[in-house]
Amino acid sequence: MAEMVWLVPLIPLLSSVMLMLCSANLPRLLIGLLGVGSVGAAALLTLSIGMDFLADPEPFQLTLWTWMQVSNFSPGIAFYFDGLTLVMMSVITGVGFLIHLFSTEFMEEDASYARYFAYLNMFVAAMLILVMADNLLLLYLGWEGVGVCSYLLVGFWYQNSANGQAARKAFVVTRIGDTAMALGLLLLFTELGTLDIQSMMAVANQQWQVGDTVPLIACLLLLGGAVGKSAQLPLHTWLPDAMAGPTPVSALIHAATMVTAGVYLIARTHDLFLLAPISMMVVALVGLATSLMAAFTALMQSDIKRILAYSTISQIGYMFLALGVGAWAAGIFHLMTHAFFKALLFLGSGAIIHYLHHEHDIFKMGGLRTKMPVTFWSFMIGSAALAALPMTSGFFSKDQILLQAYMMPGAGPWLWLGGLLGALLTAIYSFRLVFVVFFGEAKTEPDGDTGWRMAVPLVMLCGLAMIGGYFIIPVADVFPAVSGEHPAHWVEYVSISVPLIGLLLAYLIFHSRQINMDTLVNSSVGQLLRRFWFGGWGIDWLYDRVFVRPYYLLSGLMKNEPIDAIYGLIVAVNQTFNHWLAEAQTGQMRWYILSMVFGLIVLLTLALQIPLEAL
Amino acid sequence: MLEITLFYIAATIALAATVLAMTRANAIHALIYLIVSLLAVAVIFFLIGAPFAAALEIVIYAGAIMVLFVFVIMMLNLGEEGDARERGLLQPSIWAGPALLSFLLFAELLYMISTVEGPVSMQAVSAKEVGLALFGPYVLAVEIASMLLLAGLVGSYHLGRRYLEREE
Amino acid sequence: MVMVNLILILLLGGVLAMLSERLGVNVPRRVALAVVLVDLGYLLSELAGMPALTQLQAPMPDDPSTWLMHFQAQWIPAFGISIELALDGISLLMVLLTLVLGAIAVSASWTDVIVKRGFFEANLLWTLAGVLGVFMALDLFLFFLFWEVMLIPMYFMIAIWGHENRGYAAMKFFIFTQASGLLMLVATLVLVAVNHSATGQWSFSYFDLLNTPMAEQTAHWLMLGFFIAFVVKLPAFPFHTWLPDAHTQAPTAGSVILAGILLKTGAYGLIRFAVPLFPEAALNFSFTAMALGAAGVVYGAVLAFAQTDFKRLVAYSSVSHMGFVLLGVYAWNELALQGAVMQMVAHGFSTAALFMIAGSLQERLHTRDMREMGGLWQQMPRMGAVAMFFVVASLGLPGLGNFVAEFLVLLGLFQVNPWMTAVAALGLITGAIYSLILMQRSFQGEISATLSSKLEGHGLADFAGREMVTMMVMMVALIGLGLYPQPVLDMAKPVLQSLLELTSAEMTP
Amino acid sequence: MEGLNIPLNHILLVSSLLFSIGMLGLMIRRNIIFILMSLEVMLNAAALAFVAAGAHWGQPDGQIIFMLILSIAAAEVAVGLGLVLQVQRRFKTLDMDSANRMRG
Repeated sequence: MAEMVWLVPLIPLLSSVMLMLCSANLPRLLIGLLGVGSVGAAALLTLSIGMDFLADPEPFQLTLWTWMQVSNFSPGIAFYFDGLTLVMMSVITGVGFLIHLFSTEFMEEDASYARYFAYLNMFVAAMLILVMADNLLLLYLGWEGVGVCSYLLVGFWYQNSANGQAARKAFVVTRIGDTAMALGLLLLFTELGTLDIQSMMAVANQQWQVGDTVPLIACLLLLGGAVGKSAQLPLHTWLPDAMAGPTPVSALIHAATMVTAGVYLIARTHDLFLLAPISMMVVALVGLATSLMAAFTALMQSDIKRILAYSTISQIGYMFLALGVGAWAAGIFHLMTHAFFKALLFLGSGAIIHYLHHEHDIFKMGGLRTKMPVTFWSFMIGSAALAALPMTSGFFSKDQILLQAYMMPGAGPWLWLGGLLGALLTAIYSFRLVFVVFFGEAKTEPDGDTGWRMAVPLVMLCGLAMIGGYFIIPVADVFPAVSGEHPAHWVEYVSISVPLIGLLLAYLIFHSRQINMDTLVNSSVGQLLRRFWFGGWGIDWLYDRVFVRPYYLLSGLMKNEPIDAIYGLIVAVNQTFNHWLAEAQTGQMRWYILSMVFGLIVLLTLALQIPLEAL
Repeated sequence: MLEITLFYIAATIALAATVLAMTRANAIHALIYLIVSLLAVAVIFFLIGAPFAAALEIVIYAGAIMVLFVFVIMMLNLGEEGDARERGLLQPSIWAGPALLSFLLFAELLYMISTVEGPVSMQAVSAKEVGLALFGPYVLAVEIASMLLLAGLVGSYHLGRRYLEREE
Repeated sequence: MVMVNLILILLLGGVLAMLSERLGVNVPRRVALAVVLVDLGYLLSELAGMPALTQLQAPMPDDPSTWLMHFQAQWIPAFGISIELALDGISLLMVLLTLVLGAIAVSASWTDVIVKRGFFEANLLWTLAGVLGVFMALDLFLFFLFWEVMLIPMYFMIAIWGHENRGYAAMKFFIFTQASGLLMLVATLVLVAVNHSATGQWSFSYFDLLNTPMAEQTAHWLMLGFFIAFVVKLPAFPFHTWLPDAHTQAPTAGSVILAGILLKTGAYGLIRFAVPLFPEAALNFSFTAMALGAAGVVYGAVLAFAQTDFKRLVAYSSVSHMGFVLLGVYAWNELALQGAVMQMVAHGFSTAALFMIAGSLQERLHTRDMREMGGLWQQMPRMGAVAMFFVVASLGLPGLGNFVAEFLVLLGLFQVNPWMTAVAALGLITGAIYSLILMQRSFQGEISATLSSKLEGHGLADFAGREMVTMMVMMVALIGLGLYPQPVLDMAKPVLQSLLELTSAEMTP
Repeated sequence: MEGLNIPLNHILLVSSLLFSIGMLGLMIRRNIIFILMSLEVMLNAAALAFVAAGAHWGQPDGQIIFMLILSIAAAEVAVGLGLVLQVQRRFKTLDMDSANRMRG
């Protein structure tokens, strides 16, 4: 079964190509079947391969062909399969399948039904290649592939140029990170002579000592790629805008899978990061800072998808924190649970948006609890998991992260404290969303509740979000074991209680309104903070001023080719001489004769001055 | 002594006639003076022992070429107003500058020939000698001259024919 | 003789195409297509009898028999000028690219050219003949001859069938390339003279001139002569300013040939002549050359972004892409050189396709101004999808040929100069910016008011069969190059290795 | 007769004077007929110098060059007068300055 692993990305890819080639000629049912079925098949295949693997957990490598062979550079189109790969593949195909199914209803009335599934299938294929790649170059292929698919899907409704803008922003910002990553690849190959992840890490361990500079630079460059793709500081600005795409796309790409690629990359190359402790610290700090920044921002948003987008950024920040403190398995675990509950939340919001005529503003919603029960319960469960209320999946993963952060020697308790603050904020903003949207007075009338193709994925994801915490991910062999002393029990109690406090606060502020925030919000400081946080800490504004506008200005200034001015100068000099000489051409015979005689006289005079002997 | 006297007379006539030719307003008058000038030069040729050249000067230059001029001038039928216009153009403001240039050139030529010494030989170079040299070492020059004349023939025919055709 | 025939078929085919106009206005294009295909078929049939192309012998500079093909005939023996043609892996690659793109160019001009069709196709074929000559000539005099031969028909193509500002563009193109060509001629003559004074023999043969001993200063200036001639053609910053005008004003087929093939003659010249003839001087100069390359990468990308003219944008993207070639050549190691060769091939396809799309748009909308486009995907989904493919190819999406090329160049360059690599890598970002803005301005967004008023409710014709076939050829080629570039790499490998060996002896101090 | 021969430089003096006068005429006249005449004068002056030099050395070469000059003059006059006709037809004048269309 294992050697069939190459089929997993191939099936969606083929389906995508087929959908592209004969998009105009297929009935909708067939398009849906093809789109959903291919991912379903991939999921089943993954399941059966996974079963085999769990029975005999031996990592294996499969080379299809040598991609290119130049001098000593010979990356292959090759896959590597271990527990980490399995987790990622399961998430991608499993959650991917559910989201595809959901999409068949969500996109039902869209004119470009086939194009949508073609892109979505291609995305799944690229993402699978990313996680299955045996070498960093193939990983980079998947990495860029998902980027392009993300671009295509964010700008799916291309007629609106704002969507195109968002799509381009998403691509270009991640591309900045990707370029750093590409440089990292170049450095790694130059230093280590290979890009095959396993052998590269082996060579690295031999060649480098902990704390060397070169691995630090390499890790920071890889981290550049990771923060770009995973929307972490300072390259996170694209993700909220990327919500312009269809909501299932946001669920799949911008919550469950693609944005966690950075986490996967770091986890995959963890040996390198272990060689550079400073880079680990940077990862942790980036994660924590992002997580807090995004949580504050999420608290202020009114667009349902933007809240979820910032929440995603924040949660990935948690994963980075986990990676940074060396809690590799916890990070990946959180990646998985997050995929469940965030996909659930996004799909739920998709259902709301779908049945509320593309309404995004949560303050124009309200009281949907009775009208959309399936969605309501999805949101309840999803938010509970997001807030890490006890016994939900998010609880287990986040708890692990916080504990292991605490265990980190040195800065551990501080990181833990930051994480706790983040957890508190998470609970507040997630339940703020629930209370505002589903409770209170009804402001709009939905067209009904979800049909079965929406309900089934929601229910299944509800289940996963509830029980996902009990899964045991088979990554024990992939990562080094966590060492360190288990902290005192009070740490655990605090970790558990903080989300509950957050829930309570949200209840008091946004539902029962026993805590009145109006005076605080309306004070000048409050207003200022509000605007500041609402705008995502002004980072977009800053980038716009520092990068975007100068680039526009620069290119606008240079549009008409400054270099040509140099050649223009040569031309001008020639033309001037030409003009002067042309003046002599009066067209009057006498003038010509006169000048000839004059020239003759000059020549004769010169000739007579020079003695014959000298010639 | 006689030759020398004759030479100076002929030279004076040639120069005077040329000056007059250049300054006439009427083309036919000018042409007559020019013929006189050419005849005077023919006399000089004869005096310096080039009788063949003198004959050619009279026959071809003063005869054929100048007659060509006469024909054309008559064909164009230039009237009195043309003369008046030409006269008006002969102002000092127009000829002062060119005259200066011409004088300068003349001065330089003078400077160059001032070093030349000696008389011309009295021994006449006969037509036979000229003929022998012409069809001996200079035969290529004859060919070139013939080509040139042919080209002139064709060219003038072409230009003249179009003139006549259009006139019809 | 095969090589002579290849050129002759095109030259005579040109005459035939010109004459065939008397049989009907649509005949020349068929004749031209047939001629190119016959030429290609002839070459392939000859190659079928050769050893496998992926396992070529390394062509030794001192032994013509190690080359895939070699042909020599006396021409002007007094000066050691002969008709010497030879084919090795790289030239063969370029020749194949030329013929394939030649056929594509004929297809691009299928409905585009209206007046003097016969003469147009003739010019096209003659340009191709000149290019083939450039890629095969090993006698420097002959090389120069072909260098000029490809220039003049191209000049006509721009000057006669170009767009609104064709006169200016054609003249600019001509002066730039001609002036630089003369520089090369001077350098060639001096080189031959130097060789003569060293060996006492007149020879223009590449093989004889390779190891000419000369003073460092002389070598430097001669190398500069060749370098400038080739980088003007490439074109590299700051000699590129003819290109945006020429590409924009040329008819579609002209743009395809210019961008797809003619630019590659510059790169080929650098690899074949400029560096191997003066290895030491080239090494000393390599930093400057690479700096120009990196500057070109970024500069071209920034300017491409600013353009509102579809073709002009693509033209500047060529400047940017060719910067990678320059970087690859002067990094002068196997990785980078392979990348440069790969870039030549891949860029040939991707840019040719983009120019064809531009041509199709011009044909349908009568404008190239992207401010008057927008939302075309809706009207022409097939063209939109195709454009998207080539746009992402041009921004270097892995899995397509351009990525392999750029990555190999960067990889080779990194080993020589990491900082330069970082600058060049900026091209990846800026490349994404201009590529996507191209897509946005033309195919996405809303249909512009001018366009919708122009259309008055009429639809636009989407890509039809002929265009789709042409595009498919290029798409398949790019995917093939991107996922399995090995055949191309293998063809170039022995040549590059022998060039590296040749120069390494002299480069090591 | 010895010692009474005409001095060569006197002939050359005449020749240069003729040449200068011819040139002056060339420069000051605008009528094409006069321009052609001036040219004839100049050619003639040159011919005189050649013949004189030939006579000085007692060689026929000077006269041969004279004959060549003669044929040049003939050809030139033939073409020149043909042009005169054309100019007259086109511009209805013989003024050279009216035919200055070639102005650069």
